[in-house]
Amino acid sequence: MAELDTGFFVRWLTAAAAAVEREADTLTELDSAIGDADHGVNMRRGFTAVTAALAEKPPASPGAALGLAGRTLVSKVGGASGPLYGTLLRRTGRELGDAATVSREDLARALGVGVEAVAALGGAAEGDKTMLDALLPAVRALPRSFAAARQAASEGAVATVPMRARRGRASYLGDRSIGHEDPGAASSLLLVSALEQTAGRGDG
Amino acid sequence: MAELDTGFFVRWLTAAAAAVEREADTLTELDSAIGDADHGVNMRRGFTAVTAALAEKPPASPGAALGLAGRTLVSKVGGASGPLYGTLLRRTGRELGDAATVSREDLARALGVGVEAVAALGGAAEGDKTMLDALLPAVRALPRSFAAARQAASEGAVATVPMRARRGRASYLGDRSIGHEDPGAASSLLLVSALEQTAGRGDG
Amino acid sequence: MKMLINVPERVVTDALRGMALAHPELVVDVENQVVVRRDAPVAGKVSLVSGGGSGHEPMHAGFVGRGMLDGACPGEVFTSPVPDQAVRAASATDSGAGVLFIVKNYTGDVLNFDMARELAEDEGVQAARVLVEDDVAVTDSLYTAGRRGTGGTLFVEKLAGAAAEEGAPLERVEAVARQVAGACRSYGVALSACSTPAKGGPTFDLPPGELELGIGIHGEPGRERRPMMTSGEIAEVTVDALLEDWGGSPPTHPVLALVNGMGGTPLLELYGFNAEVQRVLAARGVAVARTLVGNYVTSLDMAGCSVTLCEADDELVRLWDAPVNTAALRWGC
Amino acid sequence: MKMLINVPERVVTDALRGMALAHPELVVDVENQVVVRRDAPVAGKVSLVSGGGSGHEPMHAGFVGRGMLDGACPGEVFTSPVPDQAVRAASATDSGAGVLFIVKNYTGDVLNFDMARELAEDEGVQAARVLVEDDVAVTDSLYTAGRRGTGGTLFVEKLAGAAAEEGAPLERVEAVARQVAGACRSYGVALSACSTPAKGGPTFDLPPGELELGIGIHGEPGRERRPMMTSGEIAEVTVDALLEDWGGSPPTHPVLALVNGMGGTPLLELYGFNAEVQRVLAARGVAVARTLVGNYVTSLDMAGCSVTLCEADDELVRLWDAPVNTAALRWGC
Ligand SMILES: Nc1ncnc2c1ncn2[C@@H]1O[C@H](COP(=O)(O)OP(=O)(O)O)[C@@H](O)[C@H]1O
Ligand SMILES: Nc1ncnc2c1ncn2[C@@H]1O[C@H](COP(=O)(O)OP(=O)(O)O)[C@@H](O)[C@H]1O
Ligand SMILES: [Mg+2]
Ligand SMILES: [Mg+2]
Ligand SMILES: [Mg+2]
Ligand SMILES: [Mg+2]
Repeated sequence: MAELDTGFFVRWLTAAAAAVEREADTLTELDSAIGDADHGVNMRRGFTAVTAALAEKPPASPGAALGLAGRTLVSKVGGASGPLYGTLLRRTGRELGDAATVSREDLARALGVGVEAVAALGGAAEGDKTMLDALLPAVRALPRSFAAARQAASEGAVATVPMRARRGRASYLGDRSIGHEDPGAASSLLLVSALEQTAGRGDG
Repeated sequence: MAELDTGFFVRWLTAAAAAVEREADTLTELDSAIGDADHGVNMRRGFTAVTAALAEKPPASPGAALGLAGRTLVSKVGGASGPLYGTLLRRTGRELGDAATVSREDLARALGVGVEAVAALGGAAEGDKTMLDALLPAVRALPRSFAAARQAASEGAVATVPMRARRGRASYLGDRSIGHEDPGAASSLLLVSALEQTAGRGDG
Repeated sequence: MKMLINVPERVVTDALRGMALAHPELVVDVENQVVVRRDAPVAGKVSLVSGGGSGHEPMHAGFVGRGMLDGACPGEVFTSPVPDQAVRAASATDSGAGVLFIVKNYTGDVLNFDMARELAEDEGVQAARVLVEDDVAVTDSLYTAGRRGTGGTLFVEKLAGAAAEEGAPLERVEAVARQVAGACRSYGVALSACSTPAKGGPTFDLPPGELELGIGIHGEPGRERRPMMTSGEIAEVTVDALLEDWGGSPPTHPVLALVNGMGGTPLLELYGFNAEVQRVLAARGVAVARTLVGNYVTSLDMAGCSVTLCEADDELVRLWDAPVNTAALRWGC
Repeated sequence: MKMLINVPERVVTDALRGMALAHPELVVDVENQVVVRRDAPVAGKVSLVSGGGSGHEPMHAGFVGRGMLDGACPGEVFTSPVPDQAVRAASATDSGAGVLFIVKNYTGDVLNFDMARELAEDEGVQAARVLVEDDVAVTDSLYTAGRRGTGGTLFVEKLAGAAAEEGAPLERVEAVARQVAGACRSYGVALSACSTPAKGGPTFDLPPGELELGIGIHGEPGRERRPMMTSGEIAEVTVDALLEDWGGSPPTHPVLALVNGMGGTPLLELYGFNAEVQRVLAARGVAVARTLVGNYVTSLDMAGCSVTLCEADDELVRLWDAPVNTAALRWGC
C-alpha cells in the first residue's frame, strides 16, 4: 500500500475545505434544528483559514500539516467545534511526529489518539449524539480501508438521528433532540469522505 | 315636526356608542391603512365613557347631554379625535343652551357651529380627507331631513377615498393616502347614522 | 402577533405599575397616567413636562429625573395623552417657576397639550410650549400636518432639562428648547412594521424584500418603498436626506448624533449602522461632537432605525455633557 | 428576514467599529475583537474579563467600564470567542493582580476559555475562572452539558466587578463571583425565534399560537411548548420554576431581580411583565431588594423575556448599589 506524504495531507485538508464550503448551509440548517444555527458558518470560517494557512506556510510533514490545521481551527473557529476539531487535528498531527510519509495504519492509530483527546476534552462518549458518533466508527474501520472508514462515518452520522443528545447544545432539548442528525457528526462525515476521495485519487 | 327632548339626545349618544362598539375593528383597520391603527380603540374608549357618564349623571337638557358627552370625550380619548369630537359636541351643546327641547333646525344650526369649531381647531377644510368631509355635508343636509343628513354623510365618507390627505397623520403619506377611506369620516358617518336611526324610532 | 401582555386595554397601566416597582425614584400615578420625579417640585426650578402616545419607550417616562424631565404623561399606545394628564403633571411639578411643555408635532399632541396649557394657566401655572418638528421626511409642510416630532425630542428634553436644572428661568429654558428644536433633524427607516396591542398585528404590510423610507414613530407607513439595502446604503440615504435639509452644505458646528433603534433591531446591528453613519458623516464633512446609540425613541417592536443630528455650539455640548439621572439616560451623577 | 447589516460575515466587526465611535471611553481592538477600559490596566486592581458569542448585546462589551468588566471578547454571533481573544483581553487589562475569567457554561465557552487560561498563565498572568450556570430550565445536569449561563452573568459581572473596583484581591473577587453565581437562578421564555445573520431567518419555527418555555439565549429552542399565555400567567410559570429550584421555600434573603428582554419585546411590555413578576414574587413571600428591567442579556431580535433572581445579603446589595459606569449599566458615578 502506498505511503501518504505531505501532499496527500494538504490535498485532504483542501478537499475537506471544499466539502465544508459546499455543505455549509446544510450544516447550519442541521444546527438550526437542535443547536444555534452556526455550525456551517463556523466550519467554513475555520477551513477557509486552514486553506490559507497551508498556502502561506506549506508544511514540511504530514504531522505539521495537521498541526497547522488544528492550530488554525482553534484560533479561528470558536464555539464547541473549534477546540474539538482543533484538538483532533493537533493531537493526531503530534502523534504522526515529523515522519515524511505515513501508512494508513499509522494514520488510523494517530487519529485514534486524536479522537480520544476529543472525547476527553468534551467529556462525551459514543451514543451522546456528537461528532464522536461518526469519528469513532470511522477510526475503527480505517485499518480496513478508506472506503470502510467513510462507510462507517456515514452510518455513524445517520445513527445520530434517533439519539437523544447528552452533550453540547442539543442536550438542552432533551427528547426533542431526537429525530435530527447531529451537525458535528455530519461535518465529521465530510472530513472522512474527503479523506476517501483524496485517497481514491491515487494516493491511498 | 316633533321636538327633540333630552331623552332623544341620550338615546342618540347611546346608539352612537353601540355603533362605535360594533364597528371599532373596522375603524382601526381603516386607520391602519393610512394612520396609526387606533381610531376604533380611541372611539370605543371615548363612547364607552360617554354611556357611563350619561347613566351616572343624567343630563337635564339636550345641551347638557352634548356638553357632558363632549367633555367626556376630551378627557378620555386623547389623540386627534378626542379634542375634535369633544369640541364638536361641547360647542354644539353650548349653542343649544339649556332649552328642554329643540327642533331639527335648531340642531342643524348648532351642529353647524360645532363643525365650524372643529375646522377652526384642526385647521382643516373640506377636501382635506378628514371627518369634516362627512360632517359638513351632513350638517348642510340636516335641515332637509335626518335621512338626507345620513345620506350626505355617507357620500361624504365615500368621497374621501380618492382624496389626498392634507391634515392629520394620513397627510404624511402624500399620494399614498389616496384610495383609502378616512377613518374619522367613517366614524362621523356612524354618529350621523345613529342620529337618523334614533329619529326613525319615532322622535324625529 | 404574540405579545407579552395581559389585555390590550391595560397595556399602559400595567407598564406604569411595573415601572413604579422598578424605579422607586419616580412617583407614578398609575390611575391618572402621570410620572414625576420624587423630589418634584424642585424649589425655584422650571419644570419640564412632556408626553405623547405610549409605544415609544423609554421616551418619555424613561427621561424623567434630574437634568431632564420633571414629569411625563403617557397616553394610550400611539394616542396622545388627554389634557387632564398634562395638567396633573404640570401641577405636580411646578415650583412656581413655571412649566415648559415639550410637544411633538402631531395633531393629537398639539390639540391636547394646547387644551392642557389653557387649563394649567387657569390653575395659575405659568406655562410655555415648545414644538418639536424635526422629521425631514415630511417635506411638504403646507399640505400636511407639518413635520413630525421624533428623535429630536430627546435632545430638546436633555438640553433644556440641563438648563432648567442649572436654574435658568422659564424664558431661558424655553429659548434653549426652541434653539435645540430648530437645530435638530431626523430621518427614519423601517425594515418591518410594528404591531400594536389593539390591532394585534402589523400596522402595515412591508414585503420581504423591501424597506420603508421616511417613516414616523407611530407605526404609520413612510413615504417611499425601496428594495432592501445594506446598512451602508441606508446610512447614505439617511445622512443625505438630513444634510439636504441643511441646505446642502454641512452644519457649521459639530453635531450631536443619535443613532436610534425603532425597538426591534438588535443593538449589534445598531452599532454596526452607527459605523456606517459616522463614515458617511465624515465623508460629507460633518464633525461629530457626541454620539448616542440605542433604543430611545421607539415604535414598539418595529425593526429599523432613525438618525437625528443636532447642530450644537459649545454651550449645547456643555449642556449635553451635564449630569442626567433618569431611567434611560444617565451620566455624570 | 431583513437586517440592518452589510454582509453577515462582518456583523461583529462592523458593530465593534460602531461601538468604538460611540464610546471613546473604551479601547476597541476591532481586528482582534477585544474591548477594554481605556484606563486599563488599573494599578493594583484585579481584572475581570468575560466574553461569549455575540448577539447578546449589550452583554458583554456594554458592561466594560468602572465597577464591572475590564475587558470583553465578543465572538462571532452565537459562537464563543477563540482563546486568542480572551488571552489578549487578559494581557491588556492585567495589572499584576490577576485576572478572573467569567465564563457562561456552554461547551464552546468552557473549552475556549480553558485554553485561554492555560495560555494566559503561560504568559505569566495569574488567571482564575468562575462558571455561570444559572438556567433552571436545564434540570437534568447529568445527561446534558449542564446548566446554561444566562441572565445571572450580569449579576456576577456587576457584583464581582464592584468588589474588584474596591481593591479586593483575586481570591476575594473570585469568592464573590462564585457566591453570586451560586445565588442566581434564571428562566426564559420565547414568543418568537430569533434570526441570525448567517442563517438569514428564524433559528426555529414557533407557530402563531404557541410560546416556548425554558429557552436559552442562543436562539436554541427550549424544552417545552405551550399555547400562548398572558403576561400574568408567564410570570407565574417563570417565578414558580425559579422557586422550585430553591427547594420550594423562598430564598431567605431579599433578591435582586432582573426582568430581562430577549431583544424583540418592547420595553412597554417588559415593564408590564415586571408588574406581574413582582405580584407573583410578593404572593410567594419573596422580598425584592432591587429591580432592573430592560434588554441586557438578549438573543438578537427574539421576542420574549427572562427573569433572574439573585439572593443577596446586605453585602451583595451594597455591591449592587456601588458605582458602575459602563455603556449599558451606569449609576452612582
Ligand atoms: N462535548 C462535546 N463532545 C464532542 N462533540 C461535541 C460536544 N459538544 C458539541 N459537540 C459537537 O459540536 C457540534 C456543534 O458545533 P458548533 O455548532 O460549531 O458549536 P456550538 O455548539 O458552540 O454552536 C455538535 O453538533 C456536536 O457534534
Ligand atoms: N386637523 C384635523 N381636522 C379634522 N379632522 C382631523 C384632523 N386631523 C385628524 N383628523 C381626523 O382624525 C382622525 C384620526 O383620529 P384618531 O386615529 O383617533 O387620532 P390620531 O390620528 O391621533 O391617531 C382622522 O381620520 C381624521 O378624520
Ligand atoms: Mg452551533
Ligand atoms: Mg389614529
Ligand atoms: Mg393615534
Ligand atoms: Mg454556536
